[in-house]
Amino acid sequence: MKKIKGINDFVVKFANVNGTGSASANHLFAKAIFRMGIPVSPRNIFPSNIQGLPTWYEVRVSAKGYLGRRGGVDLMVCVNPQSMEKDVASVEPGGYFVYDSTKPLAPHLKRDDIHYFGIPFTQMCMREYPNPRLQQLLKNVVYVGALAAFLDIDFSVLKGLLNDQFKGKERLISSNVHALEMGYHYARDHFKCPLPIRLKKGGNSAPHIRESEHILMNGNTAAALGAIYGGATVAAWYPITPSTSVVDAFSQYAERMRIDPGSGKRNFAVVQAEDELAAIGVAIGAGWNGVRAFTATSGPGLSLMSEFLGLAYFAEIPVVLIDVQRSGPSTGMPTRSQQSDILAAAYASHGDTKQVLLFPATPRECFDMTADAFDLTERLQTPVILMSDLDLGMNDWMSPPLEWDDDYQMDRGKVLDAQQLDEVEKWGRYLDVDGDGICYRTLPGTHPDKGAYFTRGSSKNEMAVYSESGDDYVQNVDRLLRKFETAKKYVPRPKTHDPIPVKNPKTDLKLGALFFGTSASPSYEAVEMLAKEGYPIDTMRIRAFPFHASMDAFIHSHDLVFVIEQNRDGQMRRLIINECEIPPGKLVSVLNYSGTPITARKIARIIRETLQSDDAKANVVPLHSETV
Amino acid sequence: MKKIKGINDFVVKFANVNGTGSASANHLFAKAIFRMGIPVSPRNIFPSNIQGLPTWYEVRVSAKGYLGRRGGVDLMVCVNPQSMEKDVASVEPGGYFVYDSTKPLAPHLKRDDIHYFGIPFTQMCMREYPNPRLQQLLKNVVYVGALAAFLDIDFSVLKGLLNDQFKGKERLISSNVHALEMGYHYARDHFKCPLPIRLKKGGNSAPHIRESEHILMNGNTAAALGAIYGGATVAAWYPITPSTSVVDAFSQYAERMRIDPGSGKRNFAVVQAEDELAAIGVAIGAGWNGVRAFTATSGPGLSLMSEFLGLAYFAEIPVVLIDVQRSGPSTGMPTRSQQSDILAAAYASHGDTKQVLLFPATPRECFDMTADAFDLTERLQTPVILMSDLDLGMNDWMSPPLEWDDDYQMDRGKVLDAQQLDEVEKWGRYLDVDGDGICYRTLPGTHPDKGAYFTRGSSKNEMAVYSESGDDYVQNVDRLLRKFETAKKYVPRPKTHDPIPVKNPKTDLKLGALFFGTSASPSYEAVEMLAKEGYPIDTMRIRAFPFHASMDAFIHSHDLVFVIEQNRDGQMRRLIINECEIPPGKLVSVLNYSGTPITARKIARIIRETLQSDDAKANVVPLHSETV
Amino acid sequence: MSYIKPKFRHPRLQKNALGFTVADYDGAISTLCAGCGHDSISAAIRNACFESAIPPHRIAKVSGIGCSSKMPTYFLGKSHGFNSVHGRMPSVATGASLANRALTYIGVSGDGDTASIGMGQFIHLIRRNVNMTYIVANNGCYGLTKGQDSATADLGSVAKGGAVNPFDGIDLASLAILQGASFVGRSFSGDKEQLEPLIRAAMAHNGFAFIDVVSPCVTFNNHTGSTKSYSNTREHLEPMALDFVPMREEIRTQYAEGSTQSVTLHDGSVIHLHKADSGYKTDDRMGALNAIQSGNDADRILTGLLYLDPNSKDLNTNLNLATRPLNELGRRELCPGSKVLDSINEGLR
Amino acid sequence: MSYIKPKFRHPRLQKNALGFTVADYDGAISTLCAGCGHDSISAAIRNACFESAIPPHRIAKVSGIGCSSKMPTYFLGKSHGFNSVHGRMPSVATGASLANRALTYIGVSGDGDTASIGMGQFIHLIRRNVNMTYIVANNGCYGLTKGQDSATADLGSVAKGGAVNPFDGIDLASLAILQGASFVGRSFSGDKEQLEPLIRAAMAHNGFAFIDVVSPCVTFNNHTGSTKSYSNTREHLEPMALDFVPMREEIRTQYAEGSTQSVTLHDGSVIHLHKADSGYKTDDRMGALNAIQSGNDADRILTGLLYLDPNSKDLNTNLNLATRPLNELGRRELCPGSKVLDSINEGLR
Ligand SMILES: Cc1ncc(C[n+]2csc(CCOP(=O)(O)OP(=O)(O)O)c2C)c(N)n1
Ligand SMILES: Cc1ncc(C[n+]2csc(CCOP(=O)(O)OP(=O)(O)O)c2C)c(N)n1
Ligand code: SF4
Ligand code: SF4
Ligand SMILES: [Mg+2]
Ligand SMILES: [Mg+2]
Repeated sequence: MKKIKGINDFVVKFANVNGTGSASANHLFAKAIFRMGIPVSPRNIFPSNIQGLPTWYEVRVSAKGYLGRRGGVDLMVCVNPQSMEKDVASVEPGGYFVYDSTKPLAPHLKRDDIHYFGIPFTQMCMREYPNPRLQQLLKNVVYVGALAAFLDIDFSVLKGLLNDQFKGKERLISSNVHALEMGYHYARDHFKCPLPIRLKKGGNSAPHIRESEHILMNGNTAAALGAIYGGATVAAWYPITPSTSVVDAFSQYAERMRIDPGSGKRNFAVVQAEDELAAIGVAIGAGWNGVRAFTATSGPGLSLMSEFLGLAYFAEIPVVLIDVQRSGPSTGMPTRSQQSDILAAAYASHGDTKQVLLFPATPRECFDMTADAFDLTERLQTPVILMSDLDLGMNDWMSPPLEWDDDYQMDRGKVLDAQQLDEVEKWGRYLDVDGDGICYRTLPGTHPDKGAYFTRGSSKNEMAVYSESGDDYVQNVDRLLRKFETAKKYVPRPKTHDPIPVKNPKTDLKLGALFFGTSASPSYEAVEMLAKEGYPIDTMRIRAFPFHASMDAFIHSHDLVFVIEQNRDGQMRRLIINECEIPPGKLVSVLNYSGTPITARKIARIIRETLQSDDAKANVVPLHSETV
Repeated sequence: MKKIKGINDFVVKFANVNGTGSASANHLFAKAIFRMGIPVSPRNIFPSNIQGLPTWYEVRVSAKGYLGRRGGVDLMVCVNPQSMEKDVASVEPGGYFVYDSTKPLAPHLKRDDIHYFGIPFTQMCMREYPNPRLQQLLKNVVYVGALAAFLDIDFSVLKGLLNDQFKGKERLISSNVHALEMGYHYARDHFKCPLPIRLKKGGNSAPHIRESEHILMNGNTAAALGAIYGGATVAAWYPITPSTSVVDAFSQYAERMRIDPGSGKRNFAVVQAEDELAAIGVAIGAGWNGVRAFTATSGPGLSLMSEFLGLAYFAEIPVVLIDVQRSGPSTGMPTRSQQSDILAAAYASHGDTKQVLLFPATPRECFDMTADAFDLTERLQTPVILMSDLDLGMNDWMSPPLEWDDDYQMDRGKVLDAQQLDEVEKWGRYLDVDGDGICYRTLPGTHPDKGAYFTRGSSKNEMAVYSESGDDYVQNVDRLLRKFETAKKYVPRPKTHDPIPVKNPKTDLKLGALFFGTSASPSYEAVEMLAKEGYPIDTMRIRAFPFHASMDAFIHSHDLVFVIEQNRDGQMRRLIINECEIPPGKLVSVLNYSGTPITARKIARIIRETLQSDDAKANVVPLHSETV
Repeated sequence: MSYIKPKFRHPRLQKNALGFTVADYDGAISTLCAGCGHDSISAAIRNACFESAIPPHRIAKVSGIGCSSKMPTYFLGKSHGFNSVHGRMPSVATGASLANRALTYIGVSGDGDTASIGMGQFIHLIRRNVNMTYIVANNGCYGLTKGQDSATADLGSVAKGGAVNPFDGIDLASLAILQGASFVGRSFSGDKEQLEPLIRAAMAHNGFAFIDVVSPCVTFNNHTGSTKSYSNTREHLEPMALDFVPMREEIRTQYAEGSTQSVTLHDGSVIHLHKADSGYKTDDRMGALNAIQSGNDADRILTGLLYLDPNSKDLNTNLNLATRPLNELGRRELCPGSKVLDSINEGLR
Repeated sequence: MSYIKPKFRHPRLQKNALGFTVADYDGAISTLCAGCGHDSISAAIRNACFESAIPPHRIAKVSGIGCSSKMPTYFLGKSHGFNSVHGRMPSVATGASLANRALTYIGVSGDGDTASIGMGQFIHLIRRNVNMTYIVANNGCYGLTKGQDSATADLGSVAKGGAVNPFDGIDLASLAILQGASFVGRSFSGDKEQLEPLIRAAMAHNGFAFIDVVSPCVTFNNHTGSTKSYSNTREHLEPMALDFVPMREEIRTQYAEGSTQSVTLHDGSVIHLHKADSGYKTDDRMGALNAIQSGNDADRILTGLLYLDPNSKDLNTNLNLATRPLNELGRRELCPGSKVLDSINEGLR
């Protein structure tokens, strides 16, 4: 029977029941691999429920540093009888299935193309530990021990991690280590270890992995730190998965880093609002009054915020919104990932609006872009929305370490203080003095007689006086368009890389791929796969809306551009067509919207099929051919 | 000095102060012209305030039956000193200015290219009427009397109207008639009447006007009647200009037409909700439970409804929403018109959604489409949004009379009753038995053991069981797309007309124009103007989203298509590009977003300039030329 | 995960007046945490519907979003249900009730769903006196989003992480009474003797019947320091017992002379209240508010039927709605026909 | 359109402790209907700020949408103002107050803005005890959308068209008291003697100060049959007079022995209440609720300072917020710098 082989290159998946403490054991497993210097990307796939339902943890190990999902499972660890049938079925032929053999495996779960390893986890723990909670918790550690044997995990790394985790609690450390060893020895004693898939420290990692120091963290924590470093002082939110941990983390860091050393008082405020309308209302009120304020939410919250987002756009109030996207529409699948709020965010609210969006792809970018978002929102005096998602926000990602330039100066934008107000000749809140669509604002309480004005969501003239004149209205909204143009100068540019050399290209079309956020990693991987197959594809990673001019150029200089994203309707593609005036036929959607992150294999398959289909050949006229 | 001339073809504008009762006098004026059989289109231009601010009433008289705004004013009646300067300035050279000469005209208000007629309205009324309220009210009637002289209004028609209005209140009739006469005689005695612009009964109206019986009514009332005839029984709303009168009218008609004759009880329910979220929630709850329910709102309400619209889309609940659009974003200009909620409505809510939209252009269509909307929403099991606007909803429009087919049967869509449930073999709420994406639903209380299911905004399988499976999710949302395809079969088709013959065309480009709603009338007019100038333009009036295939064909068969609409961002154009996969360069925006309705002159000007610009010539490659 | 299991085999076979067994009122297997108070409320609703012999398919269940709002899936599997959006069930229930006044409506919500995001709709639902039973499974926290304090968390209550709540908790029962709710009860998920008759009475009531049920969250809010834990609630409970006797049914229990007070509902059913010495009057709004407050002052949670207006006029009555459900009306009743339209046209010429 | 005109020339020239004249507290010319109650409230706010000598630029005005919410344009032209969206001013005010605790916040709303669409936010604003003065100009209708009944319209009140309101009106003052507001007053736009000191006291109060002001809508709700008309309100008014004496200012009026009761606010200013025989206690929540209810029962509208917790802890205090306004903090206080980040990175390896 075939055996899947591979050093530092495979997918392990755990099938657990939620609420049984498996998360920390699974994390231990992933982090140990990470500490061995081997690229790893773990993903939690959990139900919208608190206890008792199936939950999975998928760990991809990839020497090349591919952090997106690959697709398929090489080794399954199943300790959940509820899902076992599905779990058995999902293993790749030649793969491995580790299960709790306390009960014998049901005959219908036997496949003859995969390898079974039964370990009586429950029995072992019942024998070993007196209380049921401990039995449940340590069972998870036992299977990690077994995996250490199966995959050759450095045992000292595991111990080191337990030491870090339970610092000072010796009893806990030793019971955990004991559980690890129990699993390890059982596996060693009963099976041939290690398996043909296994780990090797400092093995064959790609240069970009070997050369850079990495951290392992989730995007929500990174965004929270970005808000801390970016100087946010007011956070208002309403709990909603998967954005909840953004403000949780912000609060925790702020409690450590934002306490006034003299008085012990807080240099920040966190308000758990009564709903999302209130959450963004608080942030807007705070932004109006001169602090950096933000809120974090997910789909349903974004919908609820749309009236307020229209106000902030039209009344030009700085506010940052972190949208950690999940599967929509409506309640959808709250614990599954998607990139499906693009249009809802870009055009949030009735009337003519355009909102500034940022698309981070790594925790490092969650950090940088959140911090930047505060500069941007104050510079542009318009909401800035960070478009993260569950996959990025709640899973641990390898990421370059966070960096901070201590010379950073906050860009508070065009705010006049008392002295400037005294000096300025003629001030009007909406006078476009600089021609960039951005006007000078003032804060309440600044000056005894100058600079007071009325902020409103209704139409006004340049002097901020209420006006229903059509001319005033048009002047104002045209200026807002001008400002949106200006925004292009400030938002992060898209990223391109040198093309991958392809020896015998199978096509003479100039191909490109556009993607963003969590679609990026698997897209890069798919492009490499396709390059090997003879399809050279240039890439551009979108990092912000409004789009930079170089994106138009990219599209125009390619015959066919794949837009890779995780929603049903190809929302980013639509936004591009809308805003860049691109012939739609040029842009081909590559979509995944099942709720679990898109895989490199799927991307490659769709692109390959498109290129091989007659349609593509018929419809696309190469730019560089002679026919036109 | 030039004098503007014209029979049945001019624009009269009244400048009043709001809250002074001018509305009914102005209406009397417009209605009299209408009763004389001369096409007329009046428009109220009023502030977002209750009393004391400038308000205007613009009446276009057009023998040809052009009902859109033409642009410019030929005769201004100004009784508001606040706005007089602006009002004087807005008269076309050679035009006429009627003003209250109780106070002499300020010298700076004198133009030497228009004709002044001072009438001491205030003085006359002070002399004539004892109480101040009467003085104020009847002053308005006096100027209508003067206009009767100036423009040759049939006096008996005016009297007839007063008789209708004050039926039974003889005192009121005679005092009004007296006021009319006072104005009439003053004008007759002091000026040469009629003016070179004037009315002529049964004059030179266009055939389509002469041949058809017309009514004069506003779109909101028509929509309300559509809801009555369409069988709506639950209306929930929250007051907001300009949609308020939809439910007001519905209530009033229902009080007359929907009272159970036996018990005197109501066969309908109207709920003034606490806000828009609640309003649509009530309608959704009612729709789920098997009645035809609707809500009406405007921009800010639409934003607030977006979460619920996502629910109704995803949980497939019939509900009708009447969006009477106003100027956005945010509070914007509440009493000004726009067509700027297109994108917000089409993609309402986070996640992947597409909503069915209807675009009425006349009160008759407000009636028909609202009634149809209830069939559509139940047939499609998805929200249907009627996209009206302030101009259509709140102004009186000439319209073909409302018609009803007494053989009409409500299409309640696929709802299984108890007997059908007994007969059906395997029922699952989301089983796509017919392959059209529309499944069979059941209503609460129908059958003792069959057909009960759980409705939810979260993901489920075909049997309506909660599911987080990616496959179930994808199957479900793909089916929703299929359903949206099906919708194309049911929604109203776009309208085309025979092309206008053009003698010596100035272009060999095949030109088209797309428009909808209140942009239609002035667009047709502009196209006629341009045809005379040598530019042949085919037209298509959009009446629904999803778009019908014939629209794709229309666009493909033209070299250049103008998309005429009333918003800043060309939202309909974007929607077309998005959904029809059209090369954007083919579609040229013709926009107006000042809050007052787009004029034929402006449309013609923009199209003319576009066609004359070098850009157009350079960019457009005629389809029928030989070069490709 | 826990399943509402019968304590004895026997009662599950017993039939009610309509011939249904209690199993006919079961729902799907619960996916809530084992021991969650919400499961006891589900059982109480199931039992109440069984006891009151309401045909399951004539009940409609509505809820918002939350662990509590998942409950309707776990009882009455033969009834239609609607999990709407977070905090907005009141409006959905209002619409449903208008569409078909002949069904019995049970709304289930959480303290987050009602007292935070749903506060506005809740108050206006009361104001409209929609004919339904509205149960809040009150655990002082947001269970489904992992335990944040809700707006009903008591001042000084300690969260699992140790944080002390600095805000006053909203007392939904007092609020409902002040806002004019026509039926207000309070109970405890662990007190089925009181909760079941209370639910039966609520369903029989003609108008909005509100029941605030303390329902501990074993996963996030059942520790020492939490004021909504099982132990804290049990310790501070001050229950007023009651019995519900449907119309034309005989009183099964015999009470000590003078210890019982009775209220007759509009449909003829009777509620017996057992608390002789309290002198508690269920029809006195201010009295009820004062009693709740006195309870609070003495650190006691008063439970039972707190307020009842037996003459309550529900929304359907207030709107003078036709007796026949609106969703049964057809073209004949609804569509005025072409003649009427012609005359309307006439008026517009 | 009406302009808040001074009755005498003299007072407009008088200067307050800061040297400002009352004209320094004027706003733009009102565009409300002549005679609208709201204009009197604007004048009262202007006068209160003048009397209390608050520098105009240290006040921030916030409102929602409605005729009432337009008011902030018509007073305090030297203050920043923010007309937000309908019903959501409370959240905007909360954010503003957190951003700069050193300013005085005045929120103006309507009964539609607060009791309908804004109900949820209003209750949570109370719960948070945000340090601001919140005035509802209560006319029982939606003025700006042309006179529909609002949620405070009284049961049985007759609308201009003749329709009788079938719903109970929400009493915002009672609601605020029950929900724990730390300062609750009620007044009448026509009673400037009472309203002005009430506003001054509210501004001096440390926490959420709510004033419900009956403010007749002359255009849509001032007819016979309306319970919020000038005449009806005047007839049923039961005012408790009061005086506000800022810290360190001498009492200017002399009252009959025993007829006055005083409350000292946290900043040392004093409120004198004149109603010898009522025995009304401003620090008794249930007492206040009962008194309001008794008033209602006797068809009297009790006005004055209804409830006050002089020891109120506002949101800033509860959140242990720094004394220095958050909007004055800079990079030094806010940004932990690269070293801290390095150590965080360390923990993530
Ligand atoms: C609009 C919106 N915001 C937030 C959420 C996330 N959410 C789901 S349940 C819940 C709170 C539930 O609390 P509660 O109603 O008390 O129910 P419990 O789980 O405690 O029973 C929240 C905030 C959501 N689903 N929708
Ligand atoms: C979201 C939204 N819904 C509706 C409206 C329309 N609207 C404007 S003011 C108003 C009611 C105002 O009533 P109230 O607050 O009592 O103020 P008043 O005019 O009576 O002073 C409404 C419904 C709006 N502006 N925004
Ligand atoms: S989290 Fe709490 S409320 Fe939710 S099911 Fe578990 S115990 Fe119940
Ligand atoms: S409509 Fe009423 S509330 Fe509005 S300004 Fe006029 S009187 Fe005042
Ligand atoms: Mg809860
Ligand atoms: Mg009002």
